[in-house]
Amino acid sequence: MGGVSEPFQPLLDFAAADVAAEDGDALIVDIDGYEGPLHVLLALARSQKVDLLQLSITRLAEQYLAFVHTARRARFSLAADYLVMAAWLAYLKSRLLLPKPARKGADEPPAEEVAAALAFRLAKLDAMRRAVEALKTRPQLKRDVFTRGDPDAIQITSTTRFDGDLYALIQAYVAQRRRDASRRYQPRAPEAYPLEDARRRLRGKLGEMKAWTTLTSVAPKRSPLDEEDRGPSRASYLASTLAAGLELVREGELEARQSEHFADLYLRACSLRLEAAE
Amino acid sequence: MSDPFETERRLEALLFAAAEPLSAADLAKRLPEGADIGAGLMALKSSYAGRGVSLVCVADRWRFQTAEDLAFLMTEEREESRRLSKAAQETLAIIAYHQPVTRADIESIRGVQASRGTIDVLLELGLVRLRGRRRTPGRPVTLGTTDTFLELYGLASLADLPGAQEMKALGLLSLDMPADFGVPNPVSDLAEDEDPLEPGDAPEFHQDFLGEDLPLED
Amino acid sequence: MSDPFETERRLEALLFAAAEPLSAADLAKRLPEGADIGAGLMALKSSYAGRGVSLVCVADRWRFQTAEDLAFLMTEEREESRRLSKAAQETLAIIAYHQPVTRADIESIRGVQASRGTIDVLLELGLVRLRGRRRTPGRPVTLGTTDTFLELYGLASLADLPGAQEMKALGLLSLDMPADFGVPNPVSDLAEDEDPLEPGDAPEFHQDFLGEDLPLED
Repeated sequence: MGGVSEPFQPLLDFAAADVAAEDGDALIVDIDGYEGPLHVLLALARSQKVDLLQLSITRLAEQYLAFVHTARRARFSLAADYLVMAAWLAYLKSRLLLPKPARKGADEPPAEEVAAALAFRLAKLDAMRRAVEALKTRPQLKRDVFTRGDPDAIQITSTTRFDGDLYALIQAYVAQRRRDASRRYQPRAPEAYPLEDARRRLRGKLGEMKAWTTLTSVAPKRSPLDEEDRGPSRASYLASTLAAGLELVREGELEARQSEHFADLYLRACSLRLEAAE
Repeated sequence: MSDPFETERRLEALLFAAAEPLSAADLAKRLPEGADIGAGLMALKSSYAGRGVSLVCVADRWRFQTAEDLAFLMTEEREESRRLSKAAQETLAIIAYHQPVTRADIESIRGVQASRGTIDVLLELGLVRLRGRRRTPGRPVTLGTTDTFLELYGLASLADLPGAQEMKALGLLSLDMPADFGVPNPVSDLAEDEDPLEPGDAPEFHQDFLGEDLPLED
Repeated sequence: MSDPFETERRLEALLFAAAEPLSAADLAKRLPEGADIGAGLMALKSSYAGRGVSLVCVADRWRFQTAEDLAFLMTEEREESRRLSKAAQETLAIIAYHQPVTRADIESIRGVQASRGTIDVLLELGLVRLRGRRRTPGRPVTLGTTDTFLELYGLASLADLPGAQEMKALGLLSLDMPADFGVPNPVSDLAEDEDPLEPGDAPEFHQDFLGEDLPLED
């Protein structure tokens, strides 16, 4: 490791990655350990054992292309971004190796600059990997160091802080909007017992209605299988059956009778029609 | 290992971090064999003599406690504004995003009646203010957030409240939200249908704001 | 009353009894006027040097904690903390060292799209917070670390992040990539055709929400 890493190297457990990087197979087997092409490049770059800013990008490109090649031969399916990186590196390598054209490509920065930028980007990522290690070695609360354990201790709390937790605030907001949304969609329109169904059913029952029969006993009951808030209500069954009954009365198939207001309503099939039907 | 000072500092750490008083036997179990627990405890006790904290033995168990003569310092502090209740947090969130907002608006979104206490607490903490009145029948008082709110939540302006896009990026919005889900863009300027509170119009909070018959707009 | 030793023992008692780290201002409120808090804290810190318990400054506040080298003794007190994934650890480091930082910055440094469950885990754990918005087109939300983060790692301030000075000197913490930087960025390359928004969901915050017709009433 070169100058970049020297000022602070808390824990060099990159050795394993370096070994893996030198041995193509080991790296492949470990592909799940890499999150993306940049992480693979970093592991490969470390194997060059030079300051990342002095990295040979040509060599790195070769290493990476070999890695992708082996991975494909071993039928590891590589995500598209690994292949994009491979194509880009192959192109960069060719630009680095070929003699400079007399006229520069219109928009393209010199290949050396691009290579330096890549090395810089790897150095940045590397710095963060080191930061992770450095943080890990710090004494951590409740892992390495402990504050007073007595839960019943007199509690003096800091008054100079208020938890203005924006994340909690928007969490609270979203939770309510979600509740609100589901609440708005919930109340289903009450289901009515269709008149046609009531007519069909009543007509089918005419044979059983030779004697006066109460409306309530003719109307369908709510099945116990009906879910609490699903299916027509008892009132709807009754109302539709009554309406269907009145239509049948008009058509002369049924008679209806009620002795007084609010008394039970009786229905009876018209005898003439019945006999004719039989 | 039986360096007496090392024994003393280990006892010190164990007693400090323990959730309850520890007996000499408890302590012995966690120290190397041969450590002189008794001597260590005595040494520790005298190290703390006269300090702000002392080591005491109650019912054969040892613990640290603050010096008796400093008890007057230990008045318990009420956890006042430290954390908002869930209801207050939720109400504040709605006021922040939907301001200017009336009590009826809040209730309509929350689906619960706004309790007297909740909005009161937010007003008292200075997180929420009375902004004006809406130009609708009943002229209900509108609420909004204050500068203190912005400060405490580290926001430069109301426009900095995270929007739906950010909520989604943070994984807070799941796919079961209705397609037309949007988050309003709150403003501190008066809304079109909002009048400022005129001088002398100090809404009598309980009457004006929590009155029962505030009409729902529309 | 400004006997330095008395100040020291009062500070000792208060910090010992405190449920959480206390700032110099918190302490000053509970001590007589004129007490030299700074000197008292320094004296107290050196009284505890080398002992089993030590006084440390975290997030600009003071607390007692057990000595670092005695971690091995504390098996009973240890809490199995939620282990962060590698990606989450790296993301946390990036946020800590580069803050204020946007999601796009993080993705650009890591070269991978931030998956769900990294940033939001850090937010849930209270290690990371939303800080504000960057004044660039799109006004992206910026992230930073919390006091909880400093307390967890025992850092007095962000300036104490290990290695930060060196990294800064080498320019490794700047968020500006060299001008003509052309490394394929899988994130932005993929982001265009990949995923992210439901049809009709415009990514522009202001467009999206300014005229949005989310009715308060209905």
